[in-house]
This record gives sequence, C-alpha cells and structure tokens, in this order.
Amino acid sequence: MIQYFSIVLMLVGIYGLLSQRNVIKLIAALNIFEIGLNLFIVSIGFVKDGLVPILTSNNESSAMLYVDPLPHALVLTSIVIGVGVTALALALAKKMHDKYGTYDMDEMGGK
Amino acid sequence: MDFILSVPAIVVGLFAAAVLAYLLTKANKILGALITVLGSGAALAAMLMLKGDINSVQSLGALGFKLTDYGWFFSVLMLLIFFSVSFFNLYWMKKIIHPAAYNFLYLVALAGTVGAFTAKDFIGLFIFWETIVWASMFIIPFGKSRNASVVYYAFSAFGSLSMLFGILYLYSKTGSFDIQYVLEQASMNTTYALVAFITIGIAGLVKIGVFPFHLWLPKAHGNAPDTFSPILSGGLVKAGGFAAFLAVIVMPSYKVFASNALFLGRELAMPVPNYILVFLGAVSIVVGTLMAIKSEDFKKLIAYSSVANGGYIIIGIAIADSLSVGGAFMHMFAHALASAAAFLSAAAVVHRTGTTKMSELGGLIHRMPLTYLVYLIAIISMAGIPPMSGFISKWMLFQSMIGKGMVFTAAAAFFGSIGSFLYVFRPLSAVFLGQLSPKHESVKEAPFLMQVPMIGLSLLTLLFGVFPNIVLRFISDILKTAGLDGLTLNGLVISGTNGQLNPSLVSLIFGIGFFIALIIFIIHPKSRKVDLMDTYTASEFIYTPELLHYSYAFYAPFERLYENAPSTEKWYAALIKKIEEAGQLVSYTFFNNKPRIIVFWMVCAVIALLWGGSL
Amino acid sequence: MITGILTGFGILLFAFVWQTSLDGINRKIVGRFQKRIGPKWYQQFRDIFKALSKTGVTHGWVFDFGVMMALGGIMATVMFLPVVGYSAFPGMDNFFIFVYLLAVGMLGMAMSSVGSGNPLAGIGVMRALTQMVGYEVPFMIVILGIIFGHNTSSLSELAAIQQASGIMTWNLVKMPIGTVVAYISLLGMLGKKPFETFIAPAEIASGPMVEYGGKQLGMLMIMHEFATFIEVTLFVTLFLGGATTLFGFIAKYFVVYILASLISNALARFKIDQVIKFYYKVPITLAIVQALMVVFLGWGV
Amino acid sequence: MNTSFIILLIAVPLGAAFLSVLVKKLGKYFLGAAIGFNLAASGILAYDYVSPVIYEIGGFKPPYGISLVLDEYSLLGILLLNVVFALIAIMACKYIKKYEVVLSVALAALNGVILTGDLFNLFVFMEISAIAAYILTTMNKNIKYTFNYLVLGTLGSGLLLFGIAVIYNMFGSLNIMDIQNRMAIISYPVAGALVLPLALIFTGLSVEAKLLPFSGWARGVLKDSNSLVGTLIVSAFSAAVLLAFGRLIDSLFVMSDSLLIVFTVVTVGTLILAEIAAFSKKNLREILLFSSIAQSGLVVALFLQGLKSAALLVLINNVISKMILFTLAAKIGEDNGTDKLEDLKGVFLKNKVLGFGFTAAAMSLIGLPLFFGFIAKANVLVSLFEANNIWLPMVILIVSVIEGAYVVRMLTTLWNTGEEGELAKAEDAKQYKLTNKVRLTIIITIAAIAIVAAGILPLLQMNDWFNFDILSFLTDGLGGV
Repeated sequence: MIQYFSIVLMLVGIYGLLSQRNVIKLIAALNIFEIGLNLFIVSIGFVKDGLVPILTSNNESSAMLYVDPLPHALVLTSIVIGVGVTALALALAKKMHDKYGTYDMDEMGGK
Repeated sequence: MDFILSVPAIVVGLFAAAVLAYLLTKANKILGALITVLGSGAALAAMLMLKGDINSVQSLGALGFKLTDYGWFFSVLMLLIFFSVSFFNLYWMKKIIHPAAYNFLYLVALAGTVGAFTAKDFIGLFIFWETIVWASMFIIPFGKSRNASVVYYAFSAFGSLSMLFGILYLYSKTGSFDIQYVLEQASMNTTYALVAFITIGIAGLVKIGVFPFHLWLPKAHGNAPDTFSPILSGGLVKAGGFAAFLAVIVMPSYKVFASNALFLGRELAMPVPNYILVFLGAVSIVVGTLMAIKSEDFKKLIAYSSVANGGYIIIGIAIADSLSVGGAFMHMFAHALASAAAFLSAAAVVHRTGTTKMSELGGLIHRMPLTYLVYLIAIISMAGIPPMSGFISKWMLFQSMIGKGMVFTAAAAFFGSIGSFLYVFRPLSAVFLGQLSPKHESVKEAPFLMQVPMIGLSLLTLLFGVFPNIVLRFISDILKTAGLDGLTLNGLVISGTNGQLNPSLVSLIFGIGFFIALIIFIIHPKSRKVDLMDTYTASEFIYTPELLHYSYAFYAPFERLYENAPSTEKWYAALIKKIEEAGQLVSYTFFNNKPRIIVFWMVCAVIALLWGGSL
Repeated sequence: MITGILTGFGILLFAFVWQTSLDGINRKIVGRFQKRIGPKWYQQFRDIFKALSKTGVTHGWVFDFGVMMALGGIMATVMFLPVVGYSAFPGMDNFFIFVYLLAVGMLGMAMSSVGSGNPLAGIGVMRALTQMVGYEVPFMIVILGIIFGHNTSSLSELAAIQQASGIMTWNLVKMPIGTVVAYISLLGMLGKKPFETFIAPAEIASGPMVEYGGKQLGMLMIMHEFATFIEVTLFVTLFLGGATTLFGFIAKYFVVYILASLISNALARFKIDQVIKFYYKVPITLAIVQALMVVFLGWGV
Repeated sequence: MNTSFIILLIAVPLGAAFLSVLVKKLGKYFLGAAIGFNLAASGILAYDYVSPVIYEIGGFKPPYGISLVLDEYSLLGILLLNVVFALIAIMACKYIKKYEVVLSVALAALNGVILTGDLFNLFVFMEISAIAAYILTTMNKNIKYTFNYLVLGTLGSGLLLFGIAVIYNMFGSLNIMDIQNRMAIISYPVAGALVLPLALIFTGLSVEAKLLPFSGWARGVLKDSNSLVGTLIVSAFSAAVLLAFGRLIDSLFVMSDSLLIVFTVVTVGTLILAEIAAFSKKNLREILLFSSIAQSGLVVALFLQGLKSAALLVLINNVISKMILFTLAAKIGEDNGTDKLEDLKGVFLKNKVLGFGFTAAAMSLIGLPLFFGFIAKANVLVSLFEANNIWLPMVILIVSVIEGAYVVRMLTTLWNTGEEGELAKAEDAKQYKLTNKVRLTIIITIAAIAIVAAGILPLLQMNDWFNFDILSFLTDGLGGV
C-alpha cells in the first residue's frame, strides 16, 4: 500500500515538472518526486512482522525475522544528496531571479 | 628483388617526398613545387622500370602490395598525369592559399593512388582510396569554392563507404581481405557476388561520376585549383574505372549472373546487373553531354564532358567482352591524356587572363597559339576524331555496342559522340577564336615549363592515335589475365566484331589529304592579311571587339529545348534541405531548454520503453 | 599501299569531276524549274577556279589552317570511299571512319570560319553543329541496324551483300523505314531545305561562309563538292546496293541527288530548334523502330 | 601491486577537495596534486596490472560492503579519464580559479563511477559528478540552462535510483557481480521481470550519457561553454558515464528481445537524429555537441550489441578527438567572439599548428584512414559483421556520410578564406584572432600526433588490427611490459 502511495507521489512530482513553469514550483516538484522515491526505497525494506534490525539482549537469535536495514541506509544518503541538489537549485533560482527579475521560466526569454 | 625498387618503396617514397615538399615549401615555395615534379617524375620512372616485376607481391607491415598488370597500367597512367601536371605547380604557388599543404597533399594523393592500384588486400585498397579522397578534399577548397569540397567528400564518402561495407561483409564471410581470393570466393556464391558487385560497383560509379552520382564532377573539377582539375578529371576519376573493372571483370560478375540475363540466346544477352550499369552509363552520356553544352564556364564544361566520357567507360566495362573492355581501357587512357591536356590548357589560359568564364575571353589564338593547339588536339581526341587516341577507343566501343545490337545504348552513345562536337567546339570558339578582347591585348603565351607537359600530353595523344597498338597490346594482355579473350591485333590493324581499323593508315591518308590541300593553298595567290575587326557587319560600324564576339549562351536555341528538364542538382539540393530541416526539427523538439517539454519527452520515452520492452 | 593511294587519287579525281558537273547540271535543272534558263553545266568549275585565282583576305593563320584542314580531311575521307568496286584500301572502308574523318573536315571549316572573328560565322557554326546532332543520331541508329544485320561495317562488303540478288536485297527494300530516315538525314547533311538553317543567306549572310573570298572560298567550294559526294555515295552504297558499273552508280547518284535538290526547292526553311524537334520526333522514332525490327525480329537481314 | 591505489584514486581528489575548502588559496595546488597523483596512480596500476582486483572498502566482503573493481575495463577507463582530465585542466587552467573544489570532487566522482562495483555507490558517484557538472556549468553565465540541466539530471538520477531500488527488491543485493550470480540461479525468466528496472536504469543513465530524447539539457549547457566546462562534459564526463553504462549493460542487462530492440531503437535513433541535427547546425560548438550526442548513441548501441571492445575504441576515439575539437572550438569562439562557421572563414591561417591539431582530430572523428578513428571504425564494422549484423553497419555508414559532410564543411571553412566562387586568399584572414598558448599548442600537438600514430602504427605492426581486442591488448601490451 505504501508502495503505491509512494509511486503516486512520484507521479505527482513528475506532473509538477510537466505542468509548472515557475522555478520554485519546479524545485518543489522535484522534491516531491524525491520524497516519493525515498518512501519507495524505505518501503522495500519492510518485512511483515519483522523486528528492528538491532541486536539487543531481547532478541539474540539471528533466526528472527528482521526488517531489511539496508534501504534505510540508502535513503539516508539519498536524502542528503537530495538536500544538496535542492540547495543548489535554490541558489540557482535566486541567481535567475537576480538576472531576469522573475521566476517564470517562459518569461526569461532566450532560445 | 630489393626493396629499393618496389611498389611499397614508391609509396613510402612518395609519402616521404610529401613531407619533404611540405618542409621545403615553407623555406621556398618554388623549391617545394619542384619536389612535386621530381617526386612524381621519379615515381613514374620507377613504376616504368617495374614493368618486369608484374605479379610480384610485397608487404609493408600489415599492408600487402601486389603489382597486377591492370594495376600497373592504371598506376603508370596516374603517375603520368600527376607528373605532367606537377610542372604547373611551379607557377601556382602564389595563387594557392596554403602552398605547403598543397604540395604535401598533392604527393599524398599520388601515393594513395599508387597504393590503391597496387594493393593486394581490399582493406589496403580502401585505406589508400580514402587517402586520395581526403587529400583531394583539402586541395579542392583552395580553389574557388568551399562547398565543392563538401559535395566532393559527401559523394566520395558514399562511394567508398559502400565499398567498405562490401569489403567487410565479404571479409566476415570469407575470412580474408585478399582481393584475388575474396573475389574468387564471391564468384562462387550469388549473394556474395551481388554484394560485391553492388558495393564496389557503387564506389566505381561514384568515383567515375556516373549518373546519378555525377554532380560532384562539375562542382569539384570546375572549382578546384586550376592545377588540380586535370588531376581530378584526368587521373583520379579513372579510379572509378578500376573499381568497376574489379567488380565486373575480375570477379567476374558477368559470369556469376550469366543465368539472370536479359535476352538470353541473343547476341545482346547480358546479365541484368550489367544492364543496369549500361543503362546508367547511357544516361550519364546524355546528361553529361547536355549539361556540358549548357555550361558557361570553361572548366565546368570539361568536367561535364568527363561525366559523359565516364559513361562510355562504364558501358565498355559492363558489356564485358574483350573489345568493349579493351575499348574502355583505351578510353580511360585516351580520355586521361586528353582531359588532362584540356584542363591544362584551361589552366594556362587562367594563368594569363585570370578567368575561366568563356564569355569574357576570345581570340586568344593570336596570343597563345600553342595553348590553342594543345586544346585542339585534346578536343579532337575527346570528340573521338582521328587521328587522335580518342577515336580508337570510341571505335572499339561502337563496334562492340553494334555487335551486340544495343539500340538504345548506342543511340545514347551516338548522341554523346555527336554532342561532344558541340561542347568541345564551344571553348575553342569562345576562348581561342573570335575577337580578341582589348584587355587581353598584352597576354603572352604560357611559360616554357608549362608548355612542356602540354606538348608532351598532346604528342602522346597523337602517338597513341596513330599507333594505338603500343597500348592495345598491353591492354590485350590485361584482358587475357582477367579471363577474357585478347584483342585481335595484327600489325597496325585492329579488328573488331564487324570491321577492321588501321589508324596509321587513316592518319597517313589524312596527312596526304592535308598535304594536297596545303599545295593547293600555296600555289594560289597570297591573301591579304586584314584585322579581325575588318569583317562583314552589314555596313554597320562596330568598334567594340567584345560586341562582335559570339560566345555567351552559345547553343541557346538548343538549350531552350531542355531547359525545363528535371535536374538531379535540384533533387540533391532538395534532399539536403530536407535533411537540414529534419535536423532543425530535432533540435527544436528535443533541445528547446524548456524543462517541462523535455520531461514530457522523457516520460513518453520511459512509457515507450516499458511498453515496448514488455511486448 | 602505293597502288591504294593512287586508287584513292583516282576516286578523288572522279568525285571532283562528277560531283562538280552534277552541281552544274543541278543548277540548270533548278533554273528550269524556276522558269530560268540556268547556267551551263560546267558553271560550277568556272566558279571554283575563278575563286581560286583571286586574291582574297585572311584573318590570321587559323583562318588558312582551318581551310586546309577542312579540305585535307574531306579529301582523305573520299579516298577511303569504295566506288564501283574500286576501293583504295579494301577492308578498311569502315563506316565509322567516314563519320569521324568527315568530322575533321567539318571541324577545320568551323575553326577557320569562327577564326575570322565574324559572329555570323559563329552563329552559323552553332547551327550547323546543332543540326548535326539532329540528323546524325537517327542516321547512325539506322546504320546500326544495317551493320548488325549484315555483321560487317565495311562499305564495300555491305554493297556486295546487297548486290547478291538484284533489287530485292537492297536495303531500300529490306529496310524501307530506315531508308526514309536516312534520306531525311541526308537532306540535313547536304544542307538542303528545309534543313538549310546553318547557311540561311538571308538571315546570317551564309553563316560560316560569310568571310570567305579568293582561294579560301575556292577550296571550301571544292570541299563542299567532296562532302556532298561522300554523303550521297554513302547513301547509295548503304541503301541502293552500291553499284557494279559506273553507269549504275552515276544513275543512282543522280536520282538521289537531284531528288534532294528538288525537295529542297519545294520547301521552306526550318528554324534551328524546329530542326532538332523534328529530327527527335519523327526520324528518330522510325529509326529506333527499324533498328528494333532488325535486332529483335531479324527483319531485313 | 599495491591495491590501495585503487581507493586512493577516489580518496586523494576528495581529500584535495576538503583541503581546498579549508585553505582556499592553495586550492590550485591541491587540485594539481590530486590530478598528478591520479595520473601517476593509474599509471602504476596499469603498469602493475596482472589480473582483475576487487578492492573491498573497509574490509567488508562483497556483497555486504562496497567494492571497487579494477579489471581491464575499468583500468582502461581510469587511464583514459585521468589523462583526459589532466590534459583539459592544463589546457584550460585559466578558468579553474574558484572552481578547484568542484573539479576535485568531479575527478573523485568520475573515478568512482568507473571503478565502483556497487549499484547504489554508482548512483552516489553519478549524482556527485552531476552536481559538480551543474556547478561547473554556472560558469557559462546562463543560469537558465544550468537549471534545466539540474532538473533533468535530478529527475534522471531519481529514475536511476528507482531502478536500482527495484533491482535490490528483486535480488536483495546491490553488488553488481553478486546480482549477476543471483540472476543465474533464479528459476523464473529473468528477462521479463527485469523490464521495469532496466528501462528505469537505462533512462537514468541516458540523461547523463546524452541519449535522445533525454538529453535536452546538452544544447543549452554546451553551446556557449568555455574550453573547461564544455570539454569536460563532452569528453571526461561522457567517457565515465558511458563506461558505467557499458559495465551495467555488460553485467546486468539481461534483456528480452523486445527490450533489446527498444533500447537499440533509442540508441540508433540518437545516432541518426543527432547527426542530422549536427548537419543542420552552423556553429562550431553546436555541431560538436550534437556530434558528441550521436557518438554516445553509437557507443551505447554497440554495448547493447555486446561489442565491448569496438564500443571502447569508438569511445576512446570520440573522447580524445572531442577533447581537442571542443577545446579549440571554444577557444576560437572566445578569441573571435563568435563560433559561427561563416564568420570564421580561414581562421586557422592565424595559427596553423592548432589548425593541424583540429584537423587531425576531426579526421579521426569521421574515421578516415591513417587516423585512429579509422581503426575504431573498422573494428566496429568487422565485429558487427562477425555478429551477423548487417543493418547496423549500413546505418553507421550512411550516417558517416552525413557526419563527414559537416566535418568537412567545418574543416574547409576554417582553413580557407573567400566567398563562394572566389579564390581563397591568405590576406582575407587578417581580422581573426587565434592566440598562441604554449601549453595548449604542446598538448594539442602531442594529442594530434598520437591520433595519427595510433592510426598508422597498427596498420604497419598488427596483422589483425581490424579485429583486435583493446582489453586484452591492454593487459598484454601495457600490463605485460
């Protein structure tokens, strides 16, 4: 279920990219897309009835069912990268606004 | 045999000479040009000395060389043309934008030519073939048009890449590049043979400038530097004959496809592929002739005439009997000499007057009589009139065509033959005869070193017109090694399918006739010399020589008859336009810098990938 | 060799005498046609020798050289012609020699006349060459049929083949369409109306001949007689079976030539583009039909 | 052999980047040192190379840890990359100022892209290199295009990550070799199930590899770029991404026939359309960027056909010649204020040495004999024919004619002055400028000589030059020294 939801989120992000011409909204759409993606990745690690994959004194047996921890690690990296890209994009947006005085891509002219 | 006197040595030597010429030209332009003379001369001498070594095999690294008899024939012809033209280089150094590069590329092209004709392997043939292409591709824009070079390259690349396709296809099937072996293998399998025939055939057709690939000739020949046009027209174009010869005779396609012949059981039975070649040749004759008649530019006119003559060569090779192939070889030989001489005389005219537009010239015979004679001999040969070598080849080709009863082809050939009178006469009339323009009053004869090769080529044309059997004997040997019957040569007489020709006798009788005319002329009262302007003008007074010179739109009534004919030039222009439009469309569709549109394409593409992938 | 050349001289002499006389006779016939008395039959000789003896003008060396080349080339062509079984060089009287050796003479004349610097000469030559493209192609296609059918291109052999059994083996009978085409072409070759465009005295002042006088004119007149002789003899040999006797030859020649002349007097002049259009509509179609008949159906072999 | 050089190829430039941030003034030297080190390290690795090495980061055994793979393929990759990167940096060093950090990061990331044996790690390196590229392209002063690049690049790498996640979901591993092994033992038909992830990965990589229609950013970013940014993107970045692409195709892409056809259509379509677009362009850099797109299409198409060696030859040829061509095109554009062909007639008269370099590179690009490009082209065609593929050679050859036409147009125009119908005259070239930089001249000359030498020597030395395996040549020819 969560997987469908995340895919829908990704599609919303892509729809945003398709329909928006405002730079900030584009960045937001990108972010929505990334969030959907990250949710998706997290969701694939899910194991029904799985435990937190941390060895504690309560669950010493390695035969127990764990949630896959790797996607969480991946998502952390992905989020970090996403943040970096968003920051860069916002910086670019600022510069564009300085130069063209607008956030609308179509109003910026040029070829 | 030692390496010093061998084909690889000639090729390497020419490359070395090219580098030397480049360096020396930087120091002294004339010195560099001299290297082209010496280099090509030495190579010619070496190749002539190698006549005894025909069929010897040598290698240079991974490249093999085999001196076949036809390879020797072509090489000598090319070297002769390059050597003759190289004298002109001495005078052109100031007119060429990159003299050093010119000399370098001149010799590289020559090395490529020798290499291509003597390569043992197909891949070697291709490498040298392309070397010629790129060397000449850089020389052509030194002349009057940059676009000409692009056109030249595009056509040449089409031809040579077609050949590459065939070469590699056959390599993947036979596992070898050896020309002899591959063609032998190909001849045993109809599919391979067809691929070889089409691909190598296209290379030949493009190179020799046969319709519909003829467009580059007028462009490149007409606009190349004046010293390089004779090389292109007299020399490099003939490489197309070489490729066609490989495809049709050496393979031999006419035997492979013998069962797919039209008109089986008749004299004119001929395999369909050969018929296609004959057809294209016939069309080129007509197109080349008509376009040559229309040309206003001296060099373009000769270039179109090369198209027509290429048609004869292809027809000769495609008919594939000994007389026709012998005729084609002779025609290549004769036309090489004649068109080189014609272009050289054009170059001499340009050297003195600075233009090739026929309407701006006139009456130069009174200033440059020798150039005029050279041109006269060249056109007599090109029009196939005795006693020049062009007559011999045309005679052989006509014999063969009539023997086969090829009505339509012969009709085209006759048209081209008579039409050639029209176009060769035009420069004669417009450039050399008629009124001398006052601005050319002080023009002088071409300098001595330019006269040397012009006279040399003319004498050769005359020599082989009077005694063609010197060449024909060798051609006969080539035909025999290629599996055809030899020519029937008997002393001075050539025998065709339905007649005999004794060129020496014809020349002798012509000489006697001329002598009688001379006597009649001499014994009668001497004429009074009057000025050119002192002519019948219906009592009008005209003082402007240019106005009394009939040269512009010379054949206007005839041209009008076909001015609306479909034009391949326009077709190609439209094709290029379409490609450019398609390119712009791609550029604006996918590269418009609007994220949402490109994202849209991306989404479409992903959907397409998923949909297509899951089919 | 020497006998051959001497025979050639003989033919040359005969050709000159006969054709020049015939030209005079023709002038008389035409005169009668036009309700004139006409000149004497030897008037043409008089004209030629008078021209030769006069002092003319020259426009430079090519003006003279071209005339010599023209006359020399034409005379050489005549020497190859087989006439009444006499052939200077048996086996060498190849049809193509006539076509192309004739061209030497034509080229010489064209060169000489354009060398005069008169644009009318240039226009005349242009028209002559254009017309040549018109008539030569149909003519040569017909000849292709003949050579293909009889498997020889030697004129004397072709004549001999036709003489095998009287009139029925003449190409006139066996290839009637071709003969008509060839005759139309012959009119063009001879420059008779309606194909007289390149001379057209009223338009372009006789075209190529505009500047000539004196010995150059005389030589060109001789050349013209020879050229006419070659062309008519070609027709006689190729289509009328040649001739075994002198009388037969003269008779056939007379008919062919005078007929052409009469046609000429009855018709008006074409424009040059009309000439080409005409030749490339009717005669060329007929010629190809004829040639196809010979090649594919074997008719007329 | 010291395997730690493998990780150092990434670590040293990364370290240099950190140090440059700390000590801004010395950034230039840190970058120089990193580049120098990478050159030396890749040289040493090549010299010592015996057999494939898997370097486990942190000692974790694959598939649990991230591993770097040094085999012939990545060895070739790092050699090419580091050499090209170094040459570009030297040639365009005047633009480096203020961008030392980004360049160091880019160097580290590109090395990582080539070396990594882990899918997610690949994504990370790709993303880092892409971010570096975004920042570099801000040098063009046209932020709009950079933003466009950023949006597309991010979306692309998002799709790549999506695909990787699906793969992980299916096979439970991120290590490429491990996945490969698991694919072999899975019972259900792998090809059908892999359509979604493969299509996503293909799309994601295609954005950076400049395949149509995913490469909409390329024109805006490259058409006004200077000799640092543009050249890096068309040669170094392009090389690394294509190499990664090739590795994935080689190891992961178990394709159904229909998927192979769709991918081939995209790549071959890229080849054809981009060459046509290049043909229609009149500006130097635009022509070159479209040509670069087309070549990428060809390389990926060859990888898809399983012709690794041929693809690598094309790649090498393209990278080296594009480096020269784009550097000079950008320089011409900068010196003369325009890179429009018709305003640059005869510009090489001003500097013939650079002209020769440009010419050699261009002729190699179109694959004329006696230049390296011909060796590459012959290999491509021979191996295609040996794989019984006939239509692809046909397409390649027909497209070559178009390619040749625009390259020749470029060459003839740049060498010769004069309008159409006029004689080319040397005096007409006076208004142009093409300044002479010693570094640039030396590098261009050496590269041009290398191209020619690599075009002639195989003809003389190797009997099977049209059929040689670059990877085994690397081990036998270089590693075995």
